[in-house]
Amino acid sequence: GCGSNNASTGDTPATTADTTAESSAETTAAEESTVAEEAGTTAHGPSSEAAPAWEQYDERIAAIRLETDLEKREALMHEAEDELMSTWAVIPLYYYNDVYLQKTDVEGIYANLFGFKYFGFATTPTNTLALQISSEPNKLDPALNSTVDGACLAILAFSGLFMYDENGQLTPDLVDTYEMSEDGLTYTFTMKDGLKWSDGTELTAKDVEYSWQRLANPDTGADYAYLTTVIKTKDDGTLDVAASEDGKTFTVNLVAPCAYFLDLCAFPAFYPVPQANIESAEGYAENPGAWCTEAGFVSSGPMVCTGWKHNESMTYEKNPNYYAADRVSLEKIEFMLSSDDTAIYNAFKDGSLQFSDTIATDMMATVKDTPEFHKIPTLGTYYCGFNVNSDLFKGKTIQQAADMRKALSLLIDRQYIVDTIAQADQEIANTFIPTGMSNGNGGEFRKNDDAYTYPVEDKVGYYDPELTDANIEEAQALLESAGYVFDENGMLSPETPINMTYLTNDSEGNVKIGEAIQQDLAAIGVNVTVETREWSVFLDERKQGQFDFCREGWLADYNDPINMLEMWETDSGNNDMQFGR
Amino acid sequence: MSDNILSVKDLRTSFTTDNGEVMAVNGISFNLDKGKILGIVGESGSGKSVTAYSIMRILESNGSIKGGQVLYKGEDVTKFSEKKMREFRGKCCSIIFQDPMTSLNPVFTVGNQLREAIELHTDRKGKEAEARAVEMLTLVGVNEPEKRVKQYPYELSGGMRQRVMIAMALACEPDILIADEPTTALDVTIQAQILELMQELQKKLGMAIIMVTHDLGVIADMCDEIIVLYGGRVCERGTAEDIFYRPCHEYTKGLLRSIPNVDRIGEKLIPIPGTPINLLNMPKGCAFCPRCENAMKICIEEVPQEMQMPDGHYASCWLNVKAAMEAEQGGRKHE
Amino acid sequence: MDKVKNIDEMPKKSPLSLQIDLKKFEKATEEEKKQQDVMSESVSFFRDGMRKLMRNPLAVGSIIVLLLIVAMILIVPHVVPYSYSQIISVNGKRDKTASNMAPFQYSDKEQAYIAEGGKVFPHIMGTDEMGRDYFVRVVYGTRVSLTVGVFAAIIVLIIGVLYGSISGYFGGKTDLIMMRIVDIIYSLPDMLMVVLLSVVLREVLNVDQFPVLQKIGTNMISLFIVFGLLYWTGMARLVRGQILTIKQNEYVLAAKVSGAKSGRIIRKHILPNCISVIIISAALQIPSAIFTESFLSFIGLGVQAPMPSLGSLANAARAGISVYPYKLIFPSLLICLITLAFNLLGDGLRDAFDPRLRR
Amino acid sequence: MSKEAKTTNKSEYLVEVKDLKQYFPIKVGFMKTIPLKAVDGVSFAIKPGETLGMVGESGCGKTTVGRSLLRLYTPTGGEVFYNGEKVDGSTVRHMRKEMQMVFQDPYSSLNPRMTVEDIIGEPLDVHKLYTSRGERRDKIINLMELVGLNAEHATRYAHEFSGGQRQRIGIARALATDPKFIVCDEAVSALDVSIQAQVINMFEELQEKLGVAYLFIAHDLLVVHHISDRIAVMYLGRIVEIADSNELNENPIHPYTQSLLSAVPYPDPKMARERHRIVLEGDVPSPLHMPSGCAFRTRCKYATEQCAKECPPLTDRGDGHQVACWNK
Amino acid sequence: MTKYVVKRILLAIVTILIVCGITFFAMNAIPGGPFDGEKAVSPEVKAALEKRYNLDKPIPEQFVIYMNNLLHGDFGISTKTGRDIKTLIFESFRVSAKLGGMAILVALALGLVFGSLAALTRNKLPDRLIIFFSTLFTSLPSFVFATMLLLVFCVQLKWIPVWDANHQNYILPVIALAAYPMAYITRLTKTSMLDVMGQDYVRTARAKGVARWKVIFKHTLRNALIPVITYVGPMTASILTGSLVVEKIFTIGGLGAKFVDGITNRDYPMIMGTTIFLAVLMVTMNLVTDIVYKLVDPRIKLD
Ligand SMILES: Nc1ncnc2c1ncn2[C@@H]1O[C@H](COP(=O)(O)OP(=O)(O)OP(=O)(O)O)[C@@H](O)[C@H]1O
Ligand SMILES: Nc1ncnc2c1ncn2[C@@H]1O[C@H](COP(=O)(O)OP(=O)(O)OP(=O)(O)O)[C@@H](O)[C@H]1O
Ligand SMILES: [Mg+2]
Ligand SMILES: [Mg+2]
Repeated sequence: GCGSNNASTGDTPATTADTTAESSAETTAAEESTVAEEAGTTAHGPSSEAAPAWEQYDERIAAIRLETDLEKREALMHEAEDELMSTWAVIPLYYYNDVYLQKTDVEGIYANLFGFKYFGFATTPTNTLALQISSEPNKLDPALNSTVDGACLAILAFSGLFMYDENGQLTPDLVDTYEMSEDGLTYTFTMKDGLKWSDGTELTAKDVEYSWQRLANPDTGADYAYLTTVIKTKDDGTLDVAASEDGKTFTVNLVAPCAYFLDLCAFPAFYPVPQANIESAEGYAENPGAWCTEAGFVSSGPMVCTGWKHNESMTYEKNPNYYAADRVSLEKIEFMLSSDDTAIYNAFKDGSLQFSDTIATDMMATVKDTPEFHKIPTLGTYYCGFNVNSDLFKGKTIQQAADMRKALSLLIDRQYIVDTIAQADQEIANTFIPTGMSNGNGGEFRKNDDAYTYPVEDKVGYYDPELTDANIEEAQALLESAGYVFDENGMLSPETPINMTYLTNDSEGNVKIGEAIQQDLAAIGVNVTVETREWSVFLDERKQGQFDFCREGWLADYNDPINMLEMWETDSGNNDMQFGR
Repeated sequence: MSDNILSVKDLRTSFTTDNGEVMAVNGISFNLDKGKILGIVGESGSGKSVTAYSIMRILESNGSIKGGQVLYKGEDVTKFSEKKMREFRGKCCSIIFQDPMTSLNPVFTVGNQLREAIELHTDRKGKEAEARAVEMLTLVGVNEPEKRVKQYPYELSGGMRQRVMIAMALACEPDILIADEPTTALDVTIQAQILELMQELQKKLGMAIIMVTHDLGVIADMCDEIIVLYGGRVCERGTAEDIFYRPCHEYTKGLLRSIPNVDRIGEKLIPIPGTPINLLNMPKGCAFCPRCENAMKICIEEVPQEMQMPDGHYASCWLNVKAAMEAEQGGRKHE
Repeated sequence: MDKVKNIDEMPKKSPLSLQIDLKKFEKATEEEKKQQDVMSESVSFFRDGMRKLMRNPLAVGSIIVLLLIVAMILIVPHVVPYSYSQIISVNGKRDKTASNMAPFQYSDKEQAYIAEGGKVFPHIMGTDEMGRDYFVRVVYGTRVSLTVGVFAAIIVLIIGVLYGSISGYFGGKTDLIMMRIVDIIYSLPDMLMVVLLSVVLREVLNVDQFPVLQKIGTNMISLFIVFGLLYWTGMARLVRGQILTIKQNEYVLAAKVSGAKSGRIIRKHILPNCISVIIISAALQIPSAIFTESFLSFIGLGVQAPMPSLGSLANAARAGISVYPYKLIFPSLLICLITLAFNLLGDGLRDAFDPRLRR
Repeated sequence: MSKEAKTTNKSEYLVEVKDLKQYFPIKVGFMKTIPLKAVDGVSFAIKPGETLGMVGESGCGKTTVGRSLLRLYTPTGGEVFYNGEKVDGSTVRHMRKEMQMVFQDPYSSLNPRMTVEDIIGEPLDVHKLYTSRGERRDKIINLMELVGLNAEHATRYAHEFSGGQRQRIGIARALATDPKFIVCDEAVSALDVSIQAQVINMFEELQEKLGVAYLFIAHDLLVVHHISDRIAVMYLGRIVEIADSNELNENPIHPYTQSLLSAVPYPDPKMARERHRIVLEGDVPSPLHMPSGCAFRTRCKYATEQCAKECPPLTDRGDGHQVACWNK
Repeated sequence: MTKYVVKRILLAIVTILIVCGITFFAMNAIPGGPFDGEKAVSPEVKAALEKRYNLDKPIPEQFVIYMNNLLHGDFGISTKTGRDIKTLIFESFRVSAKLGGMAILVALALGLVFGSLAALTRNKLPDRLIIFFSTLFTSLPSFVFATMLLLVFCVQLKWIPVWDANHQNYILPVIALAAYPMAYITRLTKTSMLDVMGQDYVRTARAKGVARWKVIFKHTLRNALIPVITYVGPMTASILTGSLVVEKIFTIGGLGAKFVDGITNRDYPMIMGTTIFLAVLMVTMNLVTDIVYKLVDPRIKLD
């Protein structure tokens, strides 16, 4: 077939003075750090000459953690993001949002910024609700769960100290009132009166204490145990939290003031769980989550799980012992545990379902304009990333490597990806910290203000996310500056080819995005091979850095930029781009 | 002719095959009298079995009777309904097959298969049928019949199985027993046992037997009447003496010459030259003429008609016509 | 009714005989007799089989369908000006309106372009969700699926025949042990092995050195090998069984009496006599490999994107079935046609060539 | 003939079989086998150009004798001499040229995928008996003509021939290496009477022309009698009687031979009716569970206690007429 | 017979042990582990988890521990869901077996009937139709077929709801599951029926005057069953273990998906549990097949 040489032809104009200046400045900075590095022996020096130095970033994150001045903290976080983005190793594509289908006679389902849905307060004409979340949840134990679907189920069956209301605002849940100390380091919660577990036993602050300690204990094996690091620890390694003798109040001591601490209190991992039931469950010794692997476990939320046909369906019924049972009108919820798009869509269409969490992309165009379609923003970014140690950058300077990455980033048609692949009208991204993320000081992080303006001011980000001719020209210029030669058609000359792999897992949408990027880069003659991998293999290879370019995505765990910045620390388990390694 | 129990008239049976229509039986006629043994001989593929199967109407699905009649006590079997046919089979006419190894169903006990035949055609059911089965096995000389009925065919020897077949065929005392090469697959000593048994039973029960075989020895031993087949047609028919001592068809003559004979030890056999006939490639005239030493031009052109010989047996050979004509001419000349 | 004629009556009753030309009663010459006895024209086993095959309308139909499909996958990529991974662009600009078009539909931009006098090759099967020409994708998918099928069958054939013939010919303890190994492989979870092999092979195979292999892609090569390594057991059993029966034939004994060695016996007597059965079952292996590939696509382990296979196309189209049924219908139809054709052809070959069915 | 005269210890016999034993291990149950004594101590000898007939009931070991003789099985015991030379693993390949076999089934003994030319040419190929393709072809045509086949049939496949013709092909194959000895294992049993006569005649003609010796195995006594110079009668793995063909016919001694002869259906109605059949009771016992002593005693009306105790040896009753029986 | 069964079971145990070994080392050889996720788990937690599942020990030792536990009937706990593998497998097997059992019955019954019918009407219209359609059935990938069933009967005709929490409808899954084996059995039955119909003993039965239908059902079918049994044995094993495709499309919690899930999640205990279960089932079915053989055909000697 004929090639896709639709790239802009014509000569590439010289790079603007701006970029040159900027890049030279960066170069010097980089050189400095290289020198510094050579002087002292650091444990994690960049293994590749082209990889950016990373000690400074690690230091910044450490500083952010301890910074008590929230404004300064915000500034530091912007600096960190600047540094991250200046490497051009992280290429944001779009900000996540969440879409679902809901019958028009169903009301009262709402979600928070993390995509956790509150089904408990829904109203339907029949007081029953049939809904679909993706297949079998792994764990219903709020502490052990690590999936969004699991969180929805935890929210339904359990209550936390706080919760979100339908406007997305934090409101007390089990807590009646709370107090924060002046220095912001100590919180004291007073529990509501007459709280009960679903089996009728009393729920007190002691349960909360037990649950938090349980979450933090590595032996529990909770994925979210790390969230407790904001809390001080006692000498024996346990958390510095305490319940009063009467079980009325609960005190927490923090390491540093934490703007999102109450968010954590609304996070399912911190929900109280019934100690007696947990410890009496068969197999508790080997398996702390054994107590809720079947229906009928004790909980504290609006509804209790009464039926669980594994991989088929779950049934939740109203919890009469819920403190706000009068606010719950639903009698019963039935979950379809399916992941088959065809079955789900048709079940929704024929009325077997009133709510469906999954919409196949092929159906998007059809359902988008119906009143049943709902779209909510979530805190997360779909991005892809370069392995900074990849052979792709062999022989380049740090700056040239960054330029190359920037060029490739500029070539991606993000709007096309959103329009034809993701299809849920996501906002295309030009920052790593997504829109809607708080700045840890009551405001929104992604905003130009007096303290900080993004490099591309009018687009509030690091580049123009739209694919424009200017972008393409700039990309070519950048590549030329990195030593690449173009022919008269604006195509990369065969003498200086770029051949790289794009690593993705084998789910359809991700592969398609890979294909779109492949096409985008092919426009100037960059040769991308899309490598699909089975999920676990993908994770493993990505973690090991066995890729040039790969698919990534991050949904925030809590509403603070640090959640997305600390992952790039050299030692972080999520540092897939291999910074500093 | 009141003794006549079965008469076959101009029977024609053909098979449709991949390579065209095969006329396996092409106008066969004969009569069978009560209590007589009729032998059918002929080489492999001459249509002996097909004749037998046509009488019983148990041809394979690609075969059908194209013409002629099979008269059983005056009634035309070829026109029987399926139900009447079932009555006919087993009750009026039974058959024993060549290979006792494969003719019994391997997955049912001997008793089961015997009982099935008995229950189908008599009023004996259950225990009674079982008793009859044992009785029949005793009759055919099977030792320990009570034990045998519980055995599977594969547990019996060949001779034993053939006895079971005979017992099964005779269980409902049919008027006619067709034996399609009943001893070919058996050893000489066992063959003798079976032939002895059949003769004995025939005398005892008085049924008519059609003995199909290619072994002239067996024929000579057993049969009153003989018909000789070649290429789906009758060459010659008559009594055993007629056929063996006064053969009037070139094929019969050749056949008799080609068997080793104790009296002619040391002499060369005189084989019939050529290869057996290919039914797909039938000659226009006499089927035997390509192998016939004395074939005449007319043999190539025309199918010979059956003709009664002076001693009363029948043969279909142009040579006989020629001889008759010559005799007549000679007679005329003499006149 | 009785046609019997009394010899005495005969000359009188049959006026014919009077007219009989006495010349006819002369002895016939050998030549005249010979003319009667012509042997039918010589047919080799192969030609006889082919003749039978050609008389089987289903088999002939299948051959025609397969030939057409092969012609299609060879010709179409040269005729249609789109490539399987190319997103349709008009005037050098990517055409975002061109996604999910019905067969023979043109996008707005294309219509405008046509109005300006430009020429656009029609989208015979429409376009996919990314705005790629679906016809070309289906054609490439067919190419991939067929290749997978054929190569898998060949690999299975080679391993199975080697293993089965060794086991069957030598018999005894060798046979016993080799068949136990087959049992074990048969009981291994093939899914696990597929994942394992495809990962391991990717590391082991260094495709970069072979441009041809690189074009096929590691996933595809590992697919072949996976099929080869997992599904040969059936073939090995079949070959072994065949050889065990053929070994019983007297012609093998005759060759031994002649002094032939094992190698010659296998080559000249055993293999030629089971080769047709083996080839038939290899032909039937093709659809099953295509099936397995499509199943692997279903669970997401198929060929490398953006290279399509029929299975991955069909699987991807399932979600949108109510809106874009054609996206499922085209690849499914092709899978169906190919497997149906191979199955019917295999049946036909079996009827025509399998000596066991000869009557 | 003269070429073969180089053997050192010349013997009057072409083939000599001494106490041949062939046991097959039969699996019974788990890991246990018992020997099936298919041939249990058979001795005989064949002179050049002679025909030894061998008869016996199915399963008595006739085929096994023929095959162990040609070393298609490794014999359990006993020796075979060819021209006075012992046939064993090392000499067998050479012997293969001299000793050949014709099989019973004309259908399964010819490879359906080979042309007649290749089938007959196989022994030539194996023993490299030609120097050029032309010579090979000439030899094949000669052989075909020798057995009365049309040379133009050389390129045809076996399945296109009738049974008799196929058997001729088999014989031509056996003759390809100019053997001096041919085992004919039921070589005519599957053929029609008229064709059988053709083939028997051919065997006789070939013997006259080429001087081959035959071990002629068959169950049809008439045929065996016709073709053989001497006849051996086997019963359950042993020879019970061996004598000149006419002598055996006229003066059978062993009760088994007697009944065998009397049971032969004789193609003459008068004689058949006059004759008295000696019908044996029962079946041949299974070779796995052989009766003690004389194997025939279970069906023998002369059986005595001695028969159960001891197996009778083959004893000469004059003129080379050997019988294994205590009572006769 | 008992001796035979004991011998076979011993052999089976050896086979399964080897399969266990291969699987164990194979699954550990694949990249990725059970506690890897999109987001990395903190090292302490990961260490604790690995300790809990003995993953911190060298692989051969892990294998010994696993086999030892297995001997005590302990299949371990799923690393993904924390559920007991034994309950999990048996629970899903109940579902799969119910579904599969029905499918096998349907496939067998219809396959035998259609196959016999085709054999009886050889080369006539019914035969041609049956053979064509059964070939067609074997020519559609199961996921396409199942999707089409869903679309036609649930969406177009609306006879059955796509999903109902309380009344799992088994009709469509059974059809989807039975289609392929049914078509296969049909074709197999036809060939084997034709084969048997040409046998001498069938002619004997007809000559006895046995009615046509009785000839077919008593004398022919039972003998014709033998090759069918060879196929049905292993097929039963594979159907009883569930089909991923059908379970996924019709939302059924069977065993079929478990294995694939186990692999994708690197849920080692699950992989081992399902592998052993499948192998045992396979071996059992082979044994059962052989015994059924013996029942159907008394000639067959078991050893
Ligand atoms: N089902 C069939 N389909 C086609 N041809 C058949 C069929 N059955 C028999 N024939 C043909 O009919 C001819 C006569 O067969 P038949 O079985 O009657 O021979 P026969 O005289 O019994 O021979 P044999 O001595 O070998 O039993 C043969 O040429 C045979 O090929
Ligand atoms: N390869 C073998 N393995 C085991 N047993 C065998 C083998 N060959 C022959 N036998 C057994 O040895 C005995 C003699 O067989 P053989 O074939 O020599 O008999 P035969 O006299 O040729 O019989 P037939 O007249 O049926 O050909 C039989 O019981 C047979 O079952
Ligand atoms: Mg016959
Ligand atoms: Mg034999």
